Amino acid sequence: MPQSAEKVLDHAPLFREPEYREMLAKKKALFEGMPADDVVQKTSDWTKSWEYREKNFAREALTVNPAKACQPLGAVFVAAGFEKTMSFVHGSQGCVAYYRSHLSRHFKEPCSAVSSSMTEDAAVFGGLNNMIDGLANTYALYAPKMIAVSTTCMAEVIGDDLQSFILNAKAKGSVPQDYDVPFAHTPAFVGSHVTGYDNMLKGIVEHFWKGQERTAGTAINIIPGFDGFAVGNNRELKRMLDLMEVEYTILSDVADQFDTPSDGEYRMYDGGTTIEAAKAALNAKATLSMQEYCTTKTLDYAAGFGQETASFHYPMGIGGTDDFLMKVAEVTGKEIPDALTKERGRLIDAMADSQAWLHGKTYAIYGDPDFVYAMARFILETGGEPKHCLATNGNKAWEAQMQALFESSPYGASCKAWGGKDLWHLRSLMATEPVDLLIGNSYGKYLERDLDTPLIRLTFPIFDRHHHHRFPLWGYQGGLRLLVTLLDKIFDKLDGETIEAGVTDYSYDLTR
Amino acid sequence: MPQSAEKVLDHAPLFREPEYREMLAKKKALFEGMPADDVVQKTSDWTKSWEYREKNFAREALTVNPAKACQPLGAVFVAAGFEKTMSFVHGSQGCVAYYRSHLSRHFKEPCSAVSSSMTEDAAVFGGLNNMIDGLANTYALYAPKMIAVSTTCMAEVIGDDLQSFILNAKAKGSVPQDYDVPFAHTPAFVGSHVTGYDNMLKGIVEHFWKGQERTAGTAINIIPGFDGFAVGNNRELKRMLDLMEVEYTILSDVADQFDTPSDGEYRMYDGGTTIEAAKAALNAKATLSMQEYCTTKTLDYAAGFGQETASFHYPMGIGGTDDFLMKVAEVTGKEIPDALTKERGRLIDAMADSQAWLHGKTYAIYGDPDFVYAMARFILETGGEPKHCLATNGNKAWEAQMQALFESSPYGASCKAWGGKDLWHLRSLMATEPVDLLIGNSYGKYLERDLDTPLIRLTFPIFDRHHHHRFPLWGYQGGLRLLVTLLDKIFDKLDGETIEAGVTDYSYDLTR
Amino acid sequence: MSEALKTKIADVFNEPGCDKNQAKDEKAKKKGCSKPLTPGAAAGGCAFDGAKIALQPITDVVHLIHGPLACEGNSWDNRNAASSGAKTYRVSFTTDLSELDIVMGNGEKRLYRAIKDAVAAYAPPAVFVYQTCVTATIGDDVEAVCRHATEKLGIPCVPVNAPGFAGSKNLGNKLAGEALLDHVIGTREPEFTTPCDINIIGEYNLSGELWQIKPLFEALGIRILSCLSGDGRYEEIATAHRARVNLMVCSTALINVARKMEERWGIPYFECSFYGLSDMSATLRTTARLLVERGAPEDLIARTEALIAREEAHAWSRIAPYREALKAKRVMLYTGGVKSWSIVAALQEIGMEIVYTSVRKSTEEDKDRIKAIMEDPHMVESVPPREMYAQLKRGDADILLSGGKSQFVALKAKVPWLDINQERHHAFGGYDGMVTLVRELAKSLRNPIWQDIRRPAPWDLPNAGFPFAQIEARA
Amino acid sequence: MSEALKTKIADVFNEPGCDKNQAKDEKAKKKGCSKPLTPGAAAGGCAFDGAKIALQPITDVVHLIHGPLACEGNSWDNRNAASSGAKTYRVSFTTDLSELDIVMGNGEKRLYRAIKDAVAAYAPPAVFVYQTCVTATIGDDVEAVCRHATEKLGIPCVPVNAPGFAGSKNLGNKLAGEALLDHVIGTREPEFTTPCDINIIGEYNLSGELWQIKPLFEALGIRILSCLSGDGRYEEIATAHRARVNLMVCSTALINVARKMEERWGIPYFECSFYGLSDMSATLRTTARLLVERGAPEDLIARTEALIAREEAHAWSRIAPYREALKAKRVMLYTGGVKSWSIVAALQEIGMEIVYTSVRKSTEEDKDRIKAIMEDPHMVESVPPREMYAQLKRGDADILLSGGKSQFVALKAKVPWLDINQERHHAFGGYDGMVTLVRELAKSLRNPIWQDIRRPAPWDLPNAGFPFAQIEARA
Repeated sequence: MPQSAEKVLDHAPLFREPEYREMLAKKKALFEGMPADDVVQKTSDWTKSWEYREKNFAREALTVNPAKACQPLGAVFVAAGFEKTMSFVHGSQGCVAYYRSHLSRHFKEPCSAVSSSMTEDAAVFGGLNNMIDGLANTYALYAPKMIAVSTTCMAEVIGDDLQSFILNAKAKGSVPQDYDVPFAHTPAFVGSHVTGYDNMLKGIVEHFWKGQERTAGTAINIIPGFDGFAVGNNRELKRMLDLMEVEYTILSDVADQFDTPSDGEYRMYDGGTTIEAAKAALNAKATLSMQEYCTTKTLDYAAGFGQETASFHYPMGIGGTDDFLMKVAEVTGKEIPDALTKERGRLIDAMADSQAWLHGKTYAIYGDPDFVYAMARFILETGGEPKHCLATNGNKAWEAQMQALFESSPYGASCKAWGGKDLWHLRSLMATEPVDLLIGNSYGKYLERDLDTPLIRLTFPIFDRHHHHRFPLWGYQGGLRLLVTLLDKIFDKLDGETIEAGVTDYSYDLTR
Repeated sequence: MPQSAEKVLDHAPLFREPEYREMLAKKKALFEGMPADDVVQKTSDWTKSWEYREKNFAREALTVNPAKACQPLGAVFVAAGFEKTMSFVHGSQGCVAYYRSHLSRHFKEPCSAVSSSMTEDAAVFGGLNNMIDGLANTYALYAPKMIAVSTTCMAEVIGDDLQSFILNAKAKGSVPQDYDVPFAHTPAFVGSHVTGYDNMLKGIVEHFWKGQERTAGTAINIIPGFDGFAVGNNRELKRMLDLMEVEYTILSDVADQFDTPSDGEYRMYDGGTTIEAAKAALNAKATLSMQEYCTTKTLDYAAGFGQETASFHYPMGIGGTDDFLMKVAEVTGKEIPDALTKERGRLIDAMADSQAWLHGKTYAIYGDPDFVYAMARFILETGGEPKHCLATNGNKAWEAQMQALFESSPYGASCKAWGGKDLWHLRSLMATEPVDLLIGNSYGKYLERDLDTPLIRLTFPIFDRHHHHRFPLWGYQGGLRLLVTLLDKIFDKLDGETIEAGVTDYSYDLTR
Repeated sequence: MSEALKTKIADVFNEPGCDKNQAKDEKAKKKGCSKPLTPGAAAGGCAFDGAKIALQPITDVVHLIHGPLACEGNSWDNRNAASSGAKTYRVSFTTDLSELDIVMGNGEKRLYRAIKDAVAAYAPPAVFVYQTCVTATIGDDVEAVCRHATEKLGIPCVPVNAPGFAGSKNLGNKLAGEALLDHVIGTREPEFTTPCDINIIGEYNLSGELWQIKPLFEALGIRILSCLSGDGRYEEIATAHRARVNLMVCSTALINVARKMEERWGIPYFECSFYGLSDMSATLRTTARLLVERGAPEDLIARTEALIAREEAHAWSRIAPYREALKAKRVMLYTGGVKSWSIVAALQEIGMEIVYTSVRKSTEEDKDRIKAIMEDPHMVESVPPREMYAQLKRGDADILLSGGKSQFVALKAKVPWLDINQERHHAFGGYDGMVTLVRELAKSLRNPIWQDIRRPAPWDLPNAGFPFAQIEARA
Repeated sequence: MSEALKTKIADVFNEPGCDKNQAKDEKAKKKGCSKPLTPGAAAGGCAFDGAKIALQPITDVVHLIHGPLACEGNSWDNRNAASSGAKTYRVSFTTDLSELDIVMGNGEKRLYRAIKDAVAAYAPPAVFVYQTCVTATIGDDVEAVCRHATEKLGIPCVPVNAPGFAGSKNLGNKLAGEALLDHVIGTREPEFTTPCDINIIGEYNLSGELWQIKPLFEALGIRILSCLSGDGRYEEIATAHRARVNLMVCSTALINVARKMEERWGIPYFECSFYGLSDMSATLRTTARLLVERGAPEDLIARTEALIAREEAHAWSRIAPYREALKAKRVMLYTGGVKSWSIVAALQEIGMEIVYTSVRKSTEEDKDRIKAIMEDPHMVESVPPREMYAQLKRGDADILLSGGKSQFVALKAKVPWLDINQERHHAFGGYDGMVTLVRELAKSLRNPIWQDIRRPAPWDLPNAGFPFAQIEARA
C-alpha cells in the first residue's frame, strides 16, 4: 500500500499553499477592524521599548501570562506520590479537569483526580453532602488505599470545614472509620501550586503522625517537591542514595505513577510512598527537602517532632549537588562513595571542556522559585550571566536569596530577580535588555517567537516536547544533561546562523 | 570588571558586519576566475539532478567524502579498551597524529598512541630498527602494562613481519621477554576501521589464548565493537548485565579511558579490561559481539576453542535489545529481571505516546554497517522509512542483510542499502529522492546545508557537539534517548517552520 | 449567584431550540439540561471552561478572567484555535485575585483597574470579562463593572457571566452565546451586504478547519459574514445579524444563539456538519437552497451541485488507496458527543464498522440521526476508563477515536488511538479534511508500535524459546 | 622515493633563506632540517599533512589524495580555513586505493581516471594531486600522471610530491611551496598591476584572520595580489610573481617560496606577523616603506602612520578594561612555535608574564627575536604531556596557550587553557584580533569552572565539615 496517493499535507504546511495564503491575506486586508501591517509592526515595536516597559511594570491590577498555577494542582501532584492514593478536590468540578489535563499533557500519562462537584446549591448551603456522596463514590469507583482531600477556592470562600466534613462523611459510612482521608485547605487565591504541595503534604504527614510518639531512628526522609522532572529526578535521587547506602523514605514519590509501562496491565496507581513508610517516616533522623518553597510548613511540622530538617533549592549542578550530598553525609554519617566522586569529576571535566562556549552567555530564567535559584546557580558555574530571573510565585524573601546568590559571583553583577512578575513583564525585560538564551517551559515559546531568543525547556509544564522529564536534572549525571542541553542549543543556534551557503557558511565548521 | 568595553564579536557574526560583507563580496565579484552567482547556482542545481546522480554513480576511480576511516584507527580504539595499554603503530608517524586527534576531538579526552616513526630509510631497508627502538622508548616513556602493535600501510607495502620483529626486539631487550606485545597487521588499503578493530582484538586474544587449554566456565565475554558512544553504551551494558546477575568480561572496554574525571589526578590510562580478565576470557561459556562487522575473525577464533558465539548489529530499540537480552538469558540461563521488563514497557509506552509524530517520516542514514542496520531497524519500529541506508564500509553481504530487514516491514518497501558508496553519492540520493531527516555524524552537516535536511548526530565522529557520547543509545534506556533525539529534531523543525509571526504561526502551538 | 444569572440559566434551560429540553416536563426543565454531576467521579470541565472555549477563538479582543489566578493559570492557551491575524486571544489576562482582595471586597475595583490597564496596553476593540466561582460567590457584579468601564473607557466591555459552579461546559457554551446576543451581535452594521451572506455558528477553527471549508463557500460566491467564533473578530461578529442564513455546527453548544437570531432578525438556521463527504455536501446543498429561497441567484444551486460533484470525486480518488486498509476495521468513537452522528456517517462511508459511539452530550435529535444511519446503533453514555480499558483489552475495537483524556487508556490497552478532539494536530474539515482523517486512521492502524505494544516481552512468551526450566533443573 | 623527490628534498634542506640551515655543516645539512624522529614517542604530523595544510586553503581547486583511503578518510576538512567563495576545498577527494590496485600496480591508471572524474564533475580551475606513503613506496609517478592529465584534459594538474614518510609537517609545507613554484606561480599574468601590489605568504585565513587584516591594507590602497594560501584562488596565485613585495608570515613554513620568488622575479620579502599591536604596526610600516622604495607614492608612509596611530589608539581603548585582570598573569605558551615571538610580544604588551615559550619549530632567528623581547627568555623544546602536567599542577602558570592536543593536559591539571592553534574559533589577527585575544584570555582566566576544578570534592577536604570519625566512633 502506498504511503499516500498524492501529497497530503499536515496543517502546518497546508495553509501555506498559495490558495490558502491568499484567502488568509484577504481576510486580514478586507476586514475593517484590523489595522494595517505597518501599524501592527509599529505597535509591536512600541511594546518592546523602554517606555512600554515602564508602563508595563506600573501594572498592578492585571496579570498577563502568569507563570504559576494554583494550590490544588500542587496538592494533586503530591498526593499522586503516595501508594494508591486518589486526590479528591472539594469544590466545583471544572478545576479538577484542568489539573488532570495539565499533568497528563506534561507527563504523557493518564492522571486521576476527582472533585466533589459542588454546584450553586452547595455554594449556598455548604458542600457537606457533596463530601459525603463524593467520598463514597470515590471509594467505590476507584478503590484507592487512601483519599487525599484538598479544596478549590469556592469551597474556601464559603468556608467549608474539611475536618468536620470528613468526620461527618465517615459517620455516614462513606468510607470506613479507620480509612485514611488526610486533608488540606488549599485556596487558590493564596500562594501557588508550591504552597498547595506543602499544605497537602503537611496534611498527609499530620494525618499519620499526629499524636504518635517518635522513636528517633537512623533513616532520613526526603521530599522532592513539585517537579516536572520528577520521573528522572526521583530515580536519580534514589540511585545516589543507594550508592551511599543510606536508609531513606521519599515522601511523595511520583516517579512510577507518572511513568507506567505499556505491558498489558492497566495501572490506575503505580509506585509511590507506602502508607507504612509514611507512618514510619515519623521516626526518621531528619527530613530533607529538595525545594524550600514547597515545604516550609511541612518541615516546621517535622521539626516539631524533633527531627533535623534542611531544605535545598532544587539542587542542580556541582555546588547544588555537593551541598545536598554533604548534608546527607552529615546527617547519616555515611561516606560519599568513590563512584559519586568520579561522577563529580567527570561533570567538572565536561564543563571545563566546553567552558569557552558557555562563558559570558546571558540568560533569562523563569519558573518556580527553587528551580530558578538552582538554574541561576548552575549558569553562574558555567561563567554565564542569569540576567533576568523571574518567578511569578516568588516573594521578597526569594528575591533576597537570589540577590545573595548573584553577589557570590562576579557574573551576578548585572543580574536581577523579579518576584511576583509575569511573563509579560519578562517580555519587556527581554525586549529592552536582550539575552542570548531563555530557560523556562513551553509557555516560553511565545517569548522565543517575539524576541528571537532560543528557548530551552527545563521546567514544568512541557507540552510541546515529549519525554524530557524521563531524564534527570539532579545530581552530577543530571548536571551533564543540563550542560549538554545548553550546549546543544548554543551549537544549534550557531549552525543555524552560519548555514547559509555562500553567505555565512565560512563559519559553518566541522569542529566546534 | 565589565564583560566587555564595547561589543566584541565572535568571528561568526563578525564577518557579517557591513564593512566585511562588502570586502568579501568584492573579492567574489572582482576575481576573474570565479563564476557569477547565477552560474554557481545553476551548477549547484545541476548537481542535484537525476542526470548528475547517474553520472555520480558511474564514478569508479574516485571517492568523494568517504564515511569510513582506516584499520589502524580501529586497532588504536580497541587497544585503548585494555588496562594500561599503549597503541604502537608500526609505520610512518603522521598517521598516528590523525588517530589521536580524531578520537580526542570526538571524546573530548586526551588520546595516546605512538608510532615507530618510519622514514625513507626504513621504507627501503625495513623497519626492524624502528620497532626495536620504538618499543624500548614506549616502554620507558609511558610505562604501559601492554603494548599493542598495529601497522600503517607503508609497513604493509614493504612487507614488515611483526611477529619476527617483536621477537627480535625482545631479544634485543627493548622490552622484557615475558612482556605482553600482541600485534596485528592492519593495512589501511583493506577494509576499514571496523576491520582493524577485529584484527587487533583477535591479535590480543590470540596473544593470551594461543596454546592455552580452555576450561569452559559460566561467564560470558562481550565485545562492544568500534563505537563512538562507547562511554554511555558500555556503562549501560554493564548496568543491564549486572541487573541480570550475569558474570561477564567486556573485551575492550574504553568507557573509562575516554571519560576520565577532572579530579587532580592525571590518568594516561584509566579503566579497561585487565590482562587477567583477558586471559581468563578463554574459559568463557560464550562470546557475544555487539557488532558483527567488528568481530568476524575474533568470533571465529573464539569458536575454534569451543566457545558459543553470536553477534548482533549494534542492538538498539525494542527488537534489538530484546534479541540481545534473550541471547544473554539463553546462554547464561539467567532470568531477565522485572526491572528490565518494566524499562521495556516504558520505552514502548513512550513510543506509542509519540507515534503520530514519527509515523511515515523518511530518513537517510549513514555510518558503519552495524550502526546503520540498528538505526534502520529502530526507524522501522517507529513507523518511519529508512529510505537511503549507506555504509562506505558496507559490502554485498551487508546489503543483503539490510534488504532482508526492509522486507520484514511494510515500511521497508521503498528503502535501499548502499554499500561502498560515499557521502557524495548520498548527496545525489537525497537531492533526487528527498527525505525528512538525516542520521549520521558531524560530516553530515554539509548535506544538511546543501539539501536543507535536518541532521541528527548519532554516530562517530561527532566533532561539533559536545558530550553526546556520554549517554547510552543501547538498551531500553538508550532507546528512550534515541526516541527523544528524533522527536526533538522533528519538533524543533516544526517550530522553526511555524514561528514567523503573522505568517506561519497559526500552527505555532503550545501543545504538540 | 446573581438573580440575573439565575434568570439567564433558566432561560437557557428553557431553550425551545433544544429538542432534548422539549421532551422534558416542567420540573425536569427547571432542573436543567446537563446531567446531574456525580461527586467523587471524574468529570469534565465547568461552565467557565465552556464559555472560554466558545469565545476565546475571537482573536482580537482581550479575554480577561476575573478571579484568582487558578482558573487562568492552569489553562491559558490550551487549544489550537488558529488565527489569520490578531494574536491577542493567546495572551492570558487575569485579575489574579488574592485573599486580601476577597476579604476586603476589592474585587470589583481591581477588575475595573485591570480592564483599564488592558485597554491602555492593548487598545483592543473590546474586552470580554469572565466571571468565576469565587467572584460570583462573593457577589462581584461583573455586569455593572463592565457597564461602567464601557462608559468610562469608550470601549465595549462584555460580561461573560458563566462561573464554573453554574454547571457544565455545555451550559457555559450557551451562556457565552447569551453574552454575544446581549452585548455584541447587532451592535454594528456591515459596510455592505450580499444576498449570499451567511454566519457559521459553533465552529472554532481548531487546527484551521474553518479555513478548509471557507474556500468551498467562496468558490460559490457565498460570503461568511461572521463565524462564531473561529478566527473571529469583534466587529465582524457585531454585524452577524445581517446574514441571510445561519449554519449551526455542533448543535448543542450554541443552539440558543441560532434560535434567538431567528427570533430577533428572522435568520433561518439549520444544523449541519463539515465532517465526512456526504455531510459536507449536504451542508453546501442546504445552504444554497436556503439562500436561494431568501433571494440569492437561482443558479447557485446548479453551481453548488457542480462543485460537490467535482470535490467528491477528487476526494474519493484520494481516499481509494486507503480503503482496503480501513475496510471493516472496528472503531470505537468516544468524543464529547457533539460530532458523533457526523463522524459516524463519515466513518461508515469509508467502510469502517462502528463498535459504539458515545452520546454523552448528544441531543435526542442527534441520537435519532445516529439511529437513522447505523444499522445496529450502539450508543453509550459515559464510560469509565477502567471499563473502556477492559473493552479495548479484550479486543472489542481496532482503534479508538477520542479526546486526549482517553488516549492513555487506549495506549495502556495496546490499541491504536486517534485524536478527534480539540487537541488534534490535523484539520479534518470538508473534503480535504476527510482525506486527512482517512490517512491518519490508516497511519494509526498500521503503525508498527502496535505490534510491539501487543506482544509481551519475548521472555514472557509461553514458549520463550529458551529452556529456563531445564537449565534450572540441571543447575 | 623517486630521485626527483630526493633532489627536491635536498634542495629544500639547503634553503639559504633558512637561517637554521645556514648554521649547519654540510653533513648536518644533508641530514635535513627537521629533528630526527624518536620511534615510540608521540609525534606530530607528516609531510603529507604539512603539504595539505599549506595548500588546502586554496578554495577553488580539487585536492585529490592519491593513496589508500586512510590519509584522507581520517582527516578531511579538519581545519577552519575560511572561504569567501568556492567551497571545493572542503570536499574530500581520494583514489581510495585497494589492495588489488596495489598488487596489480593499477595506481597510476586509477589516479588518471580519478582526475578525469573529478574534472568532469567539478570543472575546477586546477587539480592538486597529493602523493602518499603507499603510492610513493610502490613507485607511482604522480608527476608523470599529472603531466599526462594536464595535456589530455586541458586543465592544470599539479603534483604535490610530499609523501608522509618524507619527513615532518614542516618539510611538507616547503614541498607544497615547491609545487606552487614549479607549477603555478608565474603561469599567468594579472589583468593589471599597481605599484602597491603585495603577496602574503604563509597565512591560511584560519577563522578568517586574513579578513581581519585585509581592510587595513585596502584602507591604504595596498592590493593583496595573492595570498598563499588563505582564501586563495588558483588563478590568483598564478599571478603572484607580479607583486612588488612579499610579506612572509610564519616564516619557517614557506620561506623557500619567498626566497625563490626574490631570486626569480626580484620581489623583496620580509618576515612579519599580524599578531599583537606592535608587530601589526611594524608589518604595515615595513610594507609601506618597501613599496615606496619600489615606486609607490611617497605619501603612503604618512598615511600608514596615521592609520597605525588611529588603530592602535582604538585597540588600546578597548583593551583597557581587561588590563587589570591580565596584569602579571603567567602564561605558558606552547604552540607549533611558528608564532612564538609574535605572540610573546603581544602578551607582554598587555602586561602578562611569559613562563616559557616553546621553540620546537622556531628558527634561530625566531629565537633571537624572543631573546630580544623577553627579559629572561625561557625557551623550551618539546615538552611531554606528563611533564607539562606536572608543571601546571604545581602552579607554574595561570594559563596555557596551546593547540588542541595539550588542551586536556591543562584541563586535567586544572589550569585555564586557550586555543591558539588551527582549531581556534576566534580570529586573533590585526588590531581587532588582539582585542579578541585579550578578551578571550580574560574570559578563560576568569571562568568560574576553574574554581570548581581546583577545589576537591568538599568531602575530600581536610576538614570536611562533618564529623565522620565521631559518628563512626559513636556507632
